[in-house]
Amino acid sequence: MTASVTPARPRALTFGNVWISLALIAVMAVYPLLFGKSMNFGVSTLIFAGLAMSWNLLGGWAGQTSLGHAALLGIGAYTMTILATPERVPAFLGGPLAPWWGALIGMALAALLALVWGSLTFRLRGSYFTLSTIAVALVIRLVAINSDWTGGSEGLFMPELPRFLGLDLFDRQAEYWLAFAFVILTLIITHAVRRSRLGYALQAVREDEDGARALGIDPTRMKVIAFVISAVLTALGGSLYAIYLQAFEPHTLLELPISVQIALMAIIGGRGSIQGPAIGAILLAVFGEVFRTVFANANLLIYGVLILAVTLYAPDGITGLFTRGGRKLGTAR
Amino acid sequence: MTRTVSRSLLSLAAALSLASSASAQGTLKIGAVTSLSGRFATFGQMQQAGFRVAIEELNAKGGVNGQKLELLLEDDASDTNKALTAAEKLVNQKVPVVIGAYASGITKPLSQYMSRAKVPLIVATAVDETITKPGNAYTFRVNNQSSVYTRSLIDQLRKLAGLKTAVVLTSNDAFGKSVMTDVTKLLPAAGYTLLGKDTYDQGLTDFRPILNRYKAQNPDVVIFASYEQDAVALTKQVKEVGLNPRVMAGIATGFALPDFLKGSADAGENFLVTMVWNQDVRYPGAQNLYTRLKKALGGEEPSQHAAQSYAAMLAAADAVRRAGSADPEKVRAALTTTNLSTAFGPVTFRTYGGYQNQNSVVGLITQVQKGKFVTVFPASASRGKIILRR
Amino acid sequence: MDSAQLTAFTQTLAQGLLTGGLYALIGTGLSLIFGVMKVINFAHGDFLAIGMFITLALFRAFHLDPYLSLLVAAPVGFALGYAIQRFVLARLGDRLSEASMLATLGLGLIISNTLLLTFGAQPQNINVPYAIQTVQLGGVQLSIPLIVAGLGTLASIGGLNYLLYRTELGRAIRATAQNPLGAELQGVKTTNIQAIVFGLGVAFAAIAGVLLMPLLYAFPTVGENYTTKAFIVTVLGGLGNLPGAVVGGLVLGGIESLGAFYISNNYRDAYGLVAFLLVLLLKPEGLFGKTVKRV
Amino acid sequence: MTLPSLTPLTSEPVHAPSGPPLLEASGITVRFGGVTAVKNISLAVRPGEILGLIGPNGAGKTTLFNALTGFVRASEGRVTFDGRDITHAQPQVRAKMGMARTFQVERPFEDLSVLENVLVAAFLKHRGRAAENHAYDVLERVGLADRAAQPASQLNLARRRRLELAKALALEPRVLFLDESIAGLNPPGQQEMVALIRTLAQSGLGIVMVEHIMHVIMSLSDHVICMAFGELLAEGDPHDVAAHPDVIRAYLGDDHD
Repeated sequence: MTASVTPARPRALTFGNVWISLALIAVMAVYPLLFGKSMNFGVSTLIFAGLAMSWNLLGGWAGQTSLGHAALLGIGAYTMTILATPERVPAFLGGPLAPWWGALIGMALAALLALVWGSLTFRLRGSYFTLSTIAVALVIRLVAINSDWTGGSEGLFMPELPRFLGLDLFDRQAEYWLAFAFVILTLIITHAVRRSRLGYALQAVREDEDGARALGIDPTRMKVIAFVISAVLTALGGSLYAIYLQAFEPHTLLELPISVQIALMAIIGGRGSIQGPAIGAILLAVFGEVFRTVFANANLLIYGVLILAVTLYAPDGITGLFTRGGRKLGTAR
Repeated sequence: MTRTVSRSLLSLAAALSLASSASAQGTLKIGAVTSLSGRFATFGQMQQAGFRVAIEELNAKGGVNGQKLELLLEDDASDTNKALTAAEKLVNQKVPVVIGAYASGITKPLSQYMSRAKVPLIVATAVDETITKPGNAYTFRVNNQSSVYTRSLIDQLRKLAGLKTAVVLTSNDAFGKSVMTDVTKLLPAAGYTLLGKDTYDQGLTDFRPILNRYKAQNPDVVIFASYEQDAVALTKQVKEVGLNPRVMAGIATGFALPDFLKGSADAGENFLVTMVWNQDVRYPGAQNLYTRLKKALGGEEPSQHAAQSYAAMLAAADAVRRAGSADPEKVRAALTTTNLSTAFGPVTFRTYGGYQNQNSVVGLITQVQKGKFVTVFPASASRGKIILRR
Repeated sequence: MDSAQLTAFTQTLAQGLLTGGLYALIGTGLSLIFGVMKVINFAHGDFLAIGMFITLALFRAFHLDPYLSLLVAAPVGFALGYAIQRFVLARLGDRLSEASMLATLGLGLIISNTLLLTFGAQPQNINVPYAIQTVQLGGVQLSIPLIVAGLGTLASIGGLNYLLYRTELGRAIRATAQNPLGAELQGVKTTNIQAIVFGLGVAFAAIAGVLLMPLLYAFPTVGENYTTKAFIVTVLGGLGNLPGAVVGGLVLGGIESLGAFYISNNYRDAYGLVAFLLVLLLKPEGLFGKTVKRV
Repeated sequence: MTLPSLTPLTSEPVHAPSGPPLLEASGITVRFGGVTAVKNISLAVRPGEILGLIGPNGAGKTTLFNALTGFVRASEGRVTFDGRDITHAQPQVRAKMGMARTFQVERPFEDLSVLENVLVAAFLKHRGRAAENHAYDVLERVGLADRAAQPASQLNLARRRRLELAKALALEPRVLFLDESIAGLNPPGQQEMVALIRTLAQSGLGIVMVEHIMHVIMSLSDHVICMAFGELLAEGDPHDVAAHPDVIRAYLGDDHD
């Protein structure tokens, strides 16, 4: 039964389509040159592109649709800001922490929350998990509104921050390149997951949990790992967003529409491809801006029609349209 | 699919790119950001009416420095990110000053951005204390901070004899929180004991349990500060559960809306409502402004937000006139020395009591008498006397 | 003193149960749709808003009493739901349960913004004399619209039960819920049944809208909060379990009302949310649901 | 690809099993509510031994199979593997210990390629490129190497069966559970599968097979268990069991029914 010559072994373990990522990075690098004056639009679009990519590690790869990522975004934002504010930082830390330490601690807290939240709720199938994410995020929102150490419903103001590697954190150009690095980080991690044991285990779990368990894969553990990575990156995005806004409150940062926006960007962009979420975020930001100026009052109406159209006619999202053979990432069956 | 994507990228480029600079084209452009769609659309449209009436009035008198005024109004769709993008677009169009936004949650990040962009921002409606306390050099506020409402109410309550107990229910947003902090701090000093204090979350519509508790406590005074859309439901349920204190008070937002009178009908009778402007207030030109605002709203009753936005536009134009140029830095300097009297009342930006560039607005107290808001306090602006409910 | 406390308790509980009745009505609609088609309708609250605005429009135009506009709102709601399922959601084919979340989110945005463009943004409300009248029931003071809402809920849920368990259509619906393929083999046109069920679900939301109109303002995004409440109610009762949704609604109404009265109103929504989470984690099939296969 | 040479079906057992039993199950009973699907079945598998599990449809073979592989909870009885109690262990734990199974109804990961399907299993014990090479080796053993890049959804029945086997083998198990991996194949396909199973047993793998095709069971099994209505009917050497009157009646029914 031995074949005469060993056939060429096409590699499965590739980093996935790297060319699209490079093109995306090129576009993001060129933006400041063309639209140097429109940095607000640039920074917020990149931050949300990174958030959509982070969301997709759980939503696309593990097939667990979360509508509670605003809470993880909030943990990143609140932790960094509280630890950087002299009056709010806990006494035992002896003085405000630099934003990068604050961000790291925020990421750790988000990881801890994802660990507990995930291991409790991943026993639940599909829509039950989504509903639990809505509830957990709303409880976190209520805590933020009603407690003083989070600034209550008045929220927080960003104190003066030390320079990061010589960059003034409040300069839009610096913020742009930080957000740019954030998107690249999420791209690199997604490519790495694509090539790793975790990536294949997640795809196996998403396709057929029992089939995966027969191959030695613990579905809940894999989903929790995906959730932790997703949470850590989302918290990092939250810290960046806090620096960009410089003032935020529960009613703007922790609401359900923010979680829905992050999820929609990834789904409309295409959960199947590695770069889909980032592309979706950028396109939706562009359409949002065009609709805002062109259609004024009706812009949210057009946004709704766009979402419905994509669901009906582009099941794999916008990127799915281009890569006809694109891998179909449905939710966990 | 790719064709439509590239076409919309082009129209984005047009939208984001530099329109000609503000002053070159013969009209003086004033920027404004408000919520014409989304959750706060009601108030965005009120602001739009106020801006338009002011622009018409100013252009009728020959505009500013020989140039007609043009309003560049951007809709932020009640979304923080869109507000920041809109403001940046206005800054790129070299507007000398920007007015907006409606809600405090959007205005705070906006004021931080505008101070970084070194272009003055005039706030017309957002009441959050922190906007001008500490605030920054580039943020000016025409409308009052939320504590003005509460302090003027408590000053009035202090004068009413024989009232000893009170309860307070507020929304759990920043506005509600600041009312709650002021009430719990100042009411005891005014000789009242606070029997109960509650906050409620957005979307709640059933207040009966709390009102039942208040009814059992039988307070002399009941104070409410609500989300915009809850004022009527709250008032109706007060009548329904039979809560009948000697004084009922509603603080601004939902209660100060003209719809409150229509919506609550006789349930709202002799409610005290705090606001900063009312059509019957004895400020020069107030009635005339009311009719013009009503016309601009197509017959809808204008709220105080329309009058506030009107005054903000006048202050912006006045500053540009005195600065003699559209340079944001000069306009900012001119704003600090503003001393204007308008149909909304006097406008001066002073730094006092921890606030910076804050217009000190007189808090009015009106009472719903026979289905109309009648100004009862302060005496200088009042048209009628307070009637106690029992 | 304790008799006063007793009446306060019964009054708060009664009002809580009546409000809970409305939660149940909305939750039943959502649960019915999920039970038969495994679809979570994220636009459910917006359909409620449609019910409110129909009532408002009829009141403004013909001065029609809100409760009479039930005769218009319910059929319009049903027709709308039927059309949406038949011509929009059905096109999702077997991806229905996966893609329904996204599709209904889009639908919700379309509905709330169409209402914004047609009716404007300001909160509107209708004044009917009985809006604030109350009736004394054994020392407990209850508002008439709230009682009518409770009766409306009983009537609707009773009607639904009659339909499901006493009629041919009802058997077809239950068959489609349990085993769509099996039902298809028995000659049940499941696409038709699914459209009817979605229509019924939307009609229930519209009815709740009509019953709420005398009590509240109507504004385009009023639906948002009711969608979350409907989620909580259906999960408490067990997704797809109709009697469960009714009890879930009453339980939620009671918890919120008593919690606000005795503890504090600050965390009012939290009581419902925590109960929701506990049930999800400990008994996902809901307090009364049939067992759900757990991993 | 050259057609594999046809190996004649010899009747003697493949390979004398050696060493202590690897997998031992004693008194396994499985009840679903009131129904007893499996009642008091015991068995043992030694390295290199092939254990045939036969019985008419509905005899409880697959339920027993699922109980041994952890997909169904055994109501009573005890299962040990390599001396350790795994009665209630999760399937993924058993897979890690060296138990692999195929499914009666193939369940490939539709959207992954053939190679990627096997790679998921290869990752149990290998990392990176080594895992890929291991997966390739297994594909070659089952004769699917040439279809490595093809999506699993495009394979025909025979190749899907081979993919199931390849995924199980990639776990490098010590005991292999085959759930009707030969039924439904055309004769050449059956020949190949039997030959493959034979070489696996010779390499020291313990195998538990559920199968309907009698001559396959007879030619491969060292030991046969026949079940009917959830209970043990007969056990022992394949030929004795085949001749056992109860077994015949269970399969062919009474001549005077």
